[in-house]
Amino acid sequence: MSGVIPLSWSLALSATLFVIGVVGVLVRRNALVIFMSIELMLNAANLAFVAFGRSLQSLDGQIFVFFVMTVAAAEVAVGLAIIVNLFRLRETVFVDEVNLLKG
Amino acid sequence: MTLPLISLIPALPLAAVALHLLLGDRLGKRGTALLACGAVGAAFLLALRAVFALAARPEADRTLVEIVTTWMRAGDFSVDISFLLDPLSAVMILVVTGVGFLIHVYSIGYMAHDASFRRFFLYLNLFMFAMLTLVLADNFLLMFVGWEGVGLCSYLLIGFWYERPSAAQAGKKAFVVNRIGDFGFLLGMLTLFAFGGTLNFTRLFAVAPHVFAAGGTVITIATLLLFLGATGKSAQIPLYVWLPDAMEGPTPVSALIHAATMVTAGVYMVARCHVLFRLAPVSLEVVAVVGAATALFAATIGLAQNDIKRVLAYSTVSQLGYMFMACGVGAFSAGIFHLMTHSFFKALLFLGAGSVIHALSNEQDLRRMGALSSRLPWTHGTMLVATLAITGLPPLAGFFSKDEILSSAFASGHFGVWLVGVAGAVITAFYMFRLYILCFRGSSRLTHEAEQHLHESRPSMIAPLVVLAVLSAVGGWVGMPFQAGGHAFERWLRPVFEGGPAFAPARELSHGTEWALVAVSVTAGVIGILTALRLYLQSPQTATSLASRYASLRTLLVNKYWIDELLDAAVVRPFGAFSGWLWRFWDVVIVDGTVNAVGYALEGASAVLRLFQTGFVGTYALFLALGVAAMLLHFLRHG
Amino acid sequence: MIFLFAGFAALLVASSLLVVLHRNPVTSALFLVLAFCSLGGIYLLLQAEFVALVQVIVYAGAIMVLFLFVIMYLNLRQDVERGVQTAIRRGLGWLVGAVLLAEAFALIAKRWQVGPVSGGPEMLEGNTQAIGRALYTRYLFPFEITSLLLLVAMIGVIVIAKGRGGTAAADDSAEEKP
Amino acid sequence: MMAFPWLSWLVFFPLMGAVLLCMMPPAANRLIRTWATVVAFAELAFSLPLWWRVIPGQSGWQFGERHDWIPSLGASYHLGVDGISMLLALLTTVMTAITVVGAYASVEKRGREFYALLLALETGMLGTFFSLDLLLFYVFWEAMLIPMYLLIGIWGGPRRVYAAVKFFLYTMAGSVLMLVAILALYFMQRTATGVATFDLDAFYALVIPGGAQTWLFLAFAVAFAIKVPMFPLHTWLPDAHVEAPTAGSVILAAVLLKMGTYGFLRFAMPLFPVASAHFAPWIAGLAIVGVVYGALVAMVQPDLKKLVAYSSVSHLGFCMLGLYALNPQGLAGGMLQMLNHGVSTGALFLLVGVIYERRHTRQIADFGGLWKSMPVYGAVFLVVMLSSIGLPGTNGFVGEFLVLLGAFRADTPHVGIPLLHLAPTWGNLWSVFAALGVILSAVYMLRMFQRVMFGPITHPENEKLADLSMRERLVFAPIIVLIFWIGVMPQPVLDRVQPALGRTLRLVETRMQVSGAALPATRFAPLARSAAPPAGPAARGGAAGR
Amino acid sequence: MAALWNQPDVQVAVWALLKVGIILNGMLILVSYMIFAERKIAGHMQARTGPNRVGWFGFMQPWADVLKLFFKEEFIPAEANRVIFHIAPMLAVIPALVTFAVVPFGPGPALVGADVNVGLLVFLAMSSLGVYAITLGGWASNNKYALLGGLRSSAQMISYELAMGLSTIGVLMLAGSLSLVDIVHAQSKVAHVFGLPIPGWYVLYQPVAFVIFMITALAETNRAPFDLPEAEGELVAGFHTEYSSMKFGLFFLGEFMNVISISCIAVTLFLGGWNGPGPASLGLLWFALKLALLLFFFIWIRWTYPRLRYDQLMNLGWKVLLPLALANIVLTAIAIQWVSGAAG
Repeated sequence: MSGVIPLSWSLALSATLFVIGVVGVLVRRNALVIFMSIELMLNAANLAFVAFGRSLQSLDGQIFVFFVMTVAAAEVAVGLAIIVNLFRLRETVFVDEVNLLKG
Repeated sequence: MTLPLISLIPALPLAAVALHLLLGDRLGKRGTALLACGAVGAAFLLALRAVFALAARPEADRTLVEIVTTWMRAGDFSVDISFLLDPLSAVMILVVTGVGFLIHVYSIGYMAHDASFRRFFLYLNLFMFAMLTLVLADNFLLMFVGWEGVGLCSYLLIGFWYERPSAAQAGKKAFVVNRIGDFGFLLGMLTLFAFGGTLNFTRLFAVAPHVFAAGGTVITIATLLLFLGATGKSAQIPLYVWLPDAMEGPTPVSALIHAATMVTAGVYMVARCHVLFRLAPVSLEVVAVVGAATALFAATIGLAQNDIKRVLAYSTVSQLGYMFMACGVGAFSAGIFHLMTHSFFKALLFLGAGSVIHALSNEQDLRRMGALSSRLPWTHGTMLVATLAITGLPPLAGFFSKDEILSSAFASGHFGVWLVGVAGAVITAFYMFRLYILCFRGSSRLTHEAEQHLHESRPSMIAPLVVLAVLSAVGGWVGMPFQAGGHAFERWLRPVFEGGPAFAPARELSHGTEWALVAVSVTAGVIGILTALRLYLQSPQTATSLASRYASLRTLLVNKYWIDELLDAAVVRPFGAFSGWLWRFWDVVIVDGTVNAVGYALEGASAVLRLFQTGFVGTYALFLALGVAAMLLHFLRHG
Repeated sequence: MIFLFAGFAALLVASSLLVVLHRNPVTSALFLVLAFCSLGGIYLLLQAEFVALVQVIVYAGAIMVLFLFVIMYLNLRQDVERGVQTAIRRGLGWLVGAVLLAEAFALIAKRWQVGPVSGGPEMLEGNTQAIGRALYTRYLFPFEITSLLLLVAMIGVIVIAKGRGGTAAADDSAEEKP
Repeated sequence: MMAFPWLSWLVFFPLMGAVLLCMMPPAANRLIRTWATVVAFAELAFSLPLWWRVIPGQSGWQFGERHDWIPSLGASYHLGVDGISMLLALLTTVMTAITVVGAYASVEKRGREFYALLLALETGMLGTFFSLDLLLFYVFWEAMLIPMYLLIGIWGGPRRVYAAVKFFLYTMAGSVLMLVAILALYFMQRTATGVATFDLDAFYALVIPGGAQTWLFLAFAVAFAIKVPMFPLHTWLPDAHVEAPTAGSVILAAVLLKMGTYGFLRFAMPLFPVASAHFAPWIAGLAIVGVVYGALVAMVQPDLKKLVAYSSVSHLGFCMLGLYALNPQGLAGGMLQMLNHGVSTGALFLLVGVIYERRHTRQIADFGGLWKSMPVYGAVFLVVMLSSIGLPGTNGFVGEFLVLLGAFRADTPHVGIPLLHLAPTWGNLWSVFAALGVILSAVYMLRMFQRVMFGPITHPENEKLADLSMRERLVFAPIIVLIFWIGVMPQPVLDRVQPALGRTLRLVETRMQVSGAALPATRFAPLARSAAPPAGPAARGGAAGR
Repeated sequence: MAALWNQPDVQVAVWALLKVGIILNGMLILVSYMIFAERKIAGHMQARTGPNRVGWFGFMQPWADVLKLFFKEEFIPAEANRVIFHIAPMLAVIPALVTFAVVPFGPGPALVGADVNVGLLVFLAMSSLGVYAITLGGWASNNKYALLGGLRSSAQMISYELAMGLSTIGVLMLAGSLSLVDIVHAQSKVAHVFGLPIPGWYVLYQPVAFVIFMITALAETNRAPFDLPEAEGELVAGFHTEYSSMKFGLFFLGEFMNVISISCIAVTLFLGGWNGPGPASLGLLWFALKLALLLFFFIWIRWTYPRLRYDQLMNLGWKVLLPLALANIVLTAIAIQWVSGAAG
C-alpha cells in the first residue's frame, strides 16, 4: 500500500488524544472516567511511540508499547481495586467528595 | 636572720584564723580568746623585733625587703608577694599590733556573753592579717589585697549582729562605699602601671620622676584616683557616709577599725606615695583642702549628735581630716605623727565609751547618761585623759601632733587651711567636752533599771584603758617640738620622706612665730572647753534656749545635713529605677521581643503557604497540568 | 491510505471526546472501546500489525471489560456535575487543555515539519517475528521486570480487593488480564 | 604520638559510662547514683595527669591523635591539647564530678536518664575542647546541645519547654552560620592549596583576603557571641538558667558558656586576625555594655537564678574584654576569668540549688536571715560570693585585674574628646567602665546576700532549714579550695596557659603580616617585650622559655 | 467503466466484496441448517425424531424459524438502555463474521478471505471482543438475572480465552507463522512412519493442545457443559432473557456463528485445513467434511454432558487447562529443540 502517514500527523493526533485525556482528568468528577482518561493519555503515548518507531525504522517503539501496555494493565487492575474499596468505604466514586487528606 | 623577719607578722593572725576555723568549737571561749590575743601579741613582739632590727641598720638604707613568691606574671606584668619594712611601715605595724592587742584583750571582756564569740575573734584576726598585709605590702597590688581585705572585715564586723537589719544595711553600705573608693584606687594603679611599667613601690618611685612630667595631667589624675581610694577608706568628704553607720557594729570593732587602724590606711597610702603626690602639687592642694573641709564639716555635725558613738565617729572623721590636711601641706611626718597619737586617744575614747555602754547595759544615748564620774572611776579617769589629749592641751599627745600640723600648715603658706584647722580645734574641744560633761558630769539621767546594775567594767577591760591613757599622755613627747633637727619622730621618718624629689622646705619659722602658733592652738582648745563647761555644766537651760533659737541650724546638724537621704535619692533610687526599666523594658521587650518576633513571623508565613493544600485531588492535578504547560512553554521559547 | 488514516483519526478523536463528555460512564466506556479499536486500526496503518492486534486484545478485550465490570458492579448512575468549586475547576481544566493543545501543536509544527516522506521499504521480515526476536534478546531484562510487575500487581489487587474482614469481593471483577 | 589514645579515651569514657548506665533498671536509684559518681570521678582521675603531662612550653598540639574520619572530604578525627584546652578540660571534668555529686538530692524522677545525659554532655564538651578538626569540632559543638536541651526540657521548671527550645534554636541558628563559614574556609583551602582538609593547622596557614575574612569572622563571631553570651544575644541565658535543673544550670554556666570564649580564642582570632583587630573595639565595646548592663539588670532581679544568670553575662563580658584587648595580660586575664567564672558561678548555682531543694522557691523575698539557721551554708555562700565579686585573695580578683590591666593598655586609638586636656585611649575608657562593673557587681551581690542571709528570720519556714549535709560540704570543699588556690597562687595556672596564649597572639601577629595588613606597630609592641623572659627575681624554671 | 475497472484498488475492492457476499450468505444458510441439524440429531439421540413437519422431512424448518423470529413482537424492557440494548445483539455476530475473513477454506488465494500474516491473532482478538455482546446484553436489559448471567458468562469467556490462546501457541511453534494459510501448508507434509502414511496434521503432533482447544472452544461459545449463563433452572434464559424476536434471533445466530468460526479455526489449526488425499481441488470438500465432523462433535457433546457448576467451571479453566496449556507449550518447545538438535 503506497504512501505513508507523515510523522507530524500522528504526533498531532497523539497530542490531541493526550490533551483530551488531560482535560478528562481535570474536568470529570467520576473516578472511573478519570481513570479512562488516563488510559487515553497512555494510549496517546503509545501512538507517539509507534509513530516514532515507524519513522525511525526501529522496533523499539513498538516494544515499548508492550511495556506500556503491561504497566497500564497492572495499573488498571490496582486502580479499579482501589476504586472498589473506596466505593465500599465512602459510598461514592466522585473524587471531590474524597478529601481525606484535607490539611 | 633565722626566722623570716617581716613575712611572719601577717602570717601569725592568718594562722590564728585557720586554727579558729579548723578547731572550731572545741576551743571554747577561753581557748579562742587566748589564741586570738596570743597571735596578735606575738605579732606585736615580732614587730618590735623587726623594728629594732631596722633601727639597728644605718639611717641611709633603713629598708628591708622580703620576697615570698611570685604572685602573678603575665607578659611583661609581674607582681610578687613581697613585704617592705621601712620606718613608715614600722610605725604603722607597731600602732596596728599594739593597739590591736589592747583592743583584743578588751573585747574578751566586752564580748564575754555574746553567742558567736568565736566568730568575732575570727573576724578580728582576719582583720589584723589584712591590715598588716596592707601596711607591709611592697607593691600596690598586695596593698590592694590588704585594702579590700580590710574592707571585707569591716563589712563582716559591722554586720556582726546580722539579725539587726540596720547592722546588715550598714555593713553593706560600708562595703559598697569602700568598693567605690577601691574603684579609684584600682584605676590609679592601672594608670601607674601603664606608664610606670611596674607596681613595685621602690621601683616605681625610682622611675616616677622620669616617666611622669612633674605636675603633668597623667600623674595628677593617677594621684587623684589614689586619693579617691583613700577618701573611700578613710571616710573623707565624698565617701565618709559609711563611718557613722558603722557604729552599728560592736564597740571594740569601732575602736579597732574605725578609729585606730583601718581608717588610717588612707593616710598611710598617701604618705607611702608621697613621691607621686609631690610630683602633682595640684592633687596635694586637693588633699589639703578636702582634709580641712572634712575636719570642719565633720566637727560641726559632731556638735549635734546625741549618740555617744556617733559623736566619736564624727570626731574621727574630722581628725582624719587633719591628717590629710598635714599630708596636703607636705608635712607627711606630721600627718603620720598625728595618726599615731590619734589612734591612742581615739581607741581609748571608743573603749571608754564601750565600757560606759556596757555598764549602762547597752544604753548609747547621751541624754540618758550623766554623773557617772563617781560610779565608774577608772573609765572616767581614762576618758578624761583622752578628752584632754584630743582637745590638744600641752602635756598630752594630741597637742603636739595637732599643733605640728597647724604650724606646718601655716608654715607652708596655707593660711586658709590653718584657719579652718584652728576653728576645727575649737569645735573639737567643744563637742568632746560636751560629751564628757553629758556623760560623766551633771545630773544623772539614767533610766531606772540602768541605775540598778550599774557597775564598773572588769579589770580585763580596764587594763587596756589605763595603758592607752598612759600612751595618750606620753605618746606626744616623741614629737617634742623645737628640737634642733626636728623631733625624734620626724628624724625617724626622714629617710622615707625626703627620698622623693626636692620639695620646697617649709619656710623656716622663727621661734617667735612658732610659739605664737602654739599659743593660738592652746587658746583655741581652752575656749572650746570653757564654752562647753559653761553651756552644759553651769546653765543647762542656756543650752536648750540656744538650741531653740537656732532650731533650724540644729536640726540641720542633727540630720547630718540630710546627706544620707540626699545620696539615697540622688544615687540609689535612680539607679534602681534605671536598672528596673532596663530589665523590664529593654531586655524583656526589645531584645527578647525581637527573638520571639522572628519565631512568630515564620509561623505567619507558613500559614499562608498552607492555603494551597486544599486536599482535593483535582487541584493537585490542575497544578500538575499547569506545570506541564509551563515546561512546554519553556521548550517552545528555547526549543 | 491517507483517507483511512484520516477516517480512523476522526473516529478516534470523536470517540475519546465523547468518553470525556458523556454523562453515563457505561457509554463512555464503550466509546473508549471504540477509540481503542480505531487506534488499533491506526497502528495497522503504521505497519505495526502485531501491536495493533495486541492492543485490541489487551485494551479492548481485557482492560475495558474490567472497566465495564466495575461500572456494572458499582451500578453507577448518571454523573452530575454541580457546585461552584467544580465549575471553576472544570473551566480551568478546559482552559489548560486548550493551552496545552496549542502549545503541543506549535511545538510539533516547529520541530517536526511535515517530515520527509521517509516511509522507507516494507519491514523485511514479519513484524511479529521481529518483535518476538527483539523482545527476547535485547529487551529480555525489561520483559522479566514487567512480568514481575504484573505479579506484584496481582498480589496487590487481591489484597486490596479482599479488603479488611474478607468481605466477599466480586472475584472475577478483580481478575487481572495478562 | 602517645601509644595509648589518651584524649579519645577521655572524650568517650563518659559516653561509655552513660550507655552502661542506661542498661541499669530505672528503679535502682542507689546503683545509678553510685555508678554515675564512679564514672565521673574516674574521668576526673584520668584527666588530672593532664595538668603536669602537658608541657606548657612545647609548641604545637600534644597527645595528638589523627585518624581518617571521612577521607573523601578530608575530614580527620584529629584530637590534640595545649595549655588552653587542657585547663578548660580540667574545668569540665572537675565541675561535672561536682555536679554529679551535687545533683543527688535534686533529681527525683528518671535519675537514670538524667545522669546518662550529664555524662553524655561531658563527652560533648571534652570533644569540643580537644578537637582540632573543624568538622569534628562542629559535630561535638552540636552534640553538646542535645543533652543540655533534654536536661532543661525534661527536668526543668514550669516554662522549661519554652526555655529549652529557645536555647536550642538560638544556639543552633548561630552555629549554622558557623558551619557555612567552615565550609567557605574548606573550599577556599581546597582551591588555594588543592588539599581538601578540615584540619585547623591547615586553616591557620591559609591566607584569607580581607573582604572574605570580615564576613567569615562575623559568621564565627555571631555563633560564639550567642554562646558567650554577649550583650544583644544573651536573652536565652536567663530563661535557660531559671528553668534548668540545678545540675543543668551549673554545667551550663560552668562550661557551656566557655565554649563561646574558647571559640573566639581558638578559632575566631587566629583564623581571621585582620578582621579581629578591625572588630576588636566593637566587640570590646559590646563586652563592656554586657558587663555594665548585666550588673545593672542583675540588681533588680527578684529571682536568685536570674540574678546569677545576669551576673554571668557580666562576668563573661569581662572575659571577652580581656580576649579582645589583644595583649598578653588581657588574654591571660580572659582565660583565667573563664576558669574563675566556671568555678564561682557554678558554685553559686549549686548554692541556689541547695536552698531550692529545701524551700522549692528561688525568690529572694522568700528568704531572709538564713545565716542563723544555716551558718556553714552562710560561710560557703560568703566565700563564693566574694570570689564572684572579685575580692583580692580570691580567684575572681586575679582574673578581673589582669583583664582590666590588659584593657587599659590595649593598643587603641585615642579618644577624640580632649577630656581635661587628657587624651585617654579607648582602652582606658573600657577599663574605667569595666571597673565600674566591679562596683556594680559588689552592689547587687551584697544586696542579694544581705536580703537572703542577714536580717531577722521573717518566714517561719526558714527557721528549721537543715544546714549543709556532709555530702554537700564535700561538694563545696574543692570549690573553696580552688577559689583560694587560684586567688593566692595563680602562677601555676598562668604558667600553663601563657605559652599557648603567646602562641595564639604570635600566630595572630604573623598572619597579620602575611595577609599584608598594616601591622599596628604598638599593637604588639608588648608582645616583643613579653617574648623576652620576664625579669623579676623569682623567674620560674623553664616555663618562661617561649 | 473500463478505466474504472483496471485500477488496481477497485479490482481488489470488488473481489473482496464478492468474497464477503459469498461467505455471509453461505454462513447464514449453514447456521440455519446447523440449528436444524442440531435439533434433528438431539432428537435422534434422545430416541425421538426431530422436526419433520415443515417441508420434506422437516428440511424447511430453519426457514420457518427465521420467518417466525422476524414477525415476533418486538418489545424493550422499561428503563433499559435503549441504545446498548440494540447494539448488543449486533456485537454478538460481528466478531464471528470477521474471523471468517481469515479462514482458508481452500488451497488457492480465491478460497481465503484475506491472507493476513497475523491471522491467528485476528481470531484471538475477535474472540476476546465476543465478551461485550453478552455483557452489554445482560446490562442493558435492566434485569438482575440478565445482568448476573451476563457477568458470569463474560468471566467464563475471559478465563477460557486465556487457555485457548496458549493452546494455539503450540501449533504456532510448529508452523512457525501466524498466518493460517501457512499453518495449513505446514500440515500438508505426509510423513511415512512404519510405512503407514500419516498426514502431517497437528492434531497428531499436538493432541493435548487439540483437546484443550476443543474444551475452551465449547466454553467460548457458551455451549454444552459450559452454558451456565442460559441455565434455565437458575437464570431463566441468562443474558438474553429480555430479548425477543429478531434480537433474540441475532444472539442465537451469533452463538452458532461462533461455533462455526471456532470449528473452522480448529480445522485449520489441527485438522490440516483443506489437506486430504486426492487432488488439491478437493480441498474445499475435505474442509467441509472436517467442519461437519466438528459441528457434529459440538452437538454431540451438548446432549451428553451435564452442566458444570460455576466453581467447577472456574477451577477447570484456571487450575487445569491453563497449566496444561503452558506445559504443552514447554513440551513442544523441548520437542522442537530436540528434533532440530538431532537433525542439526
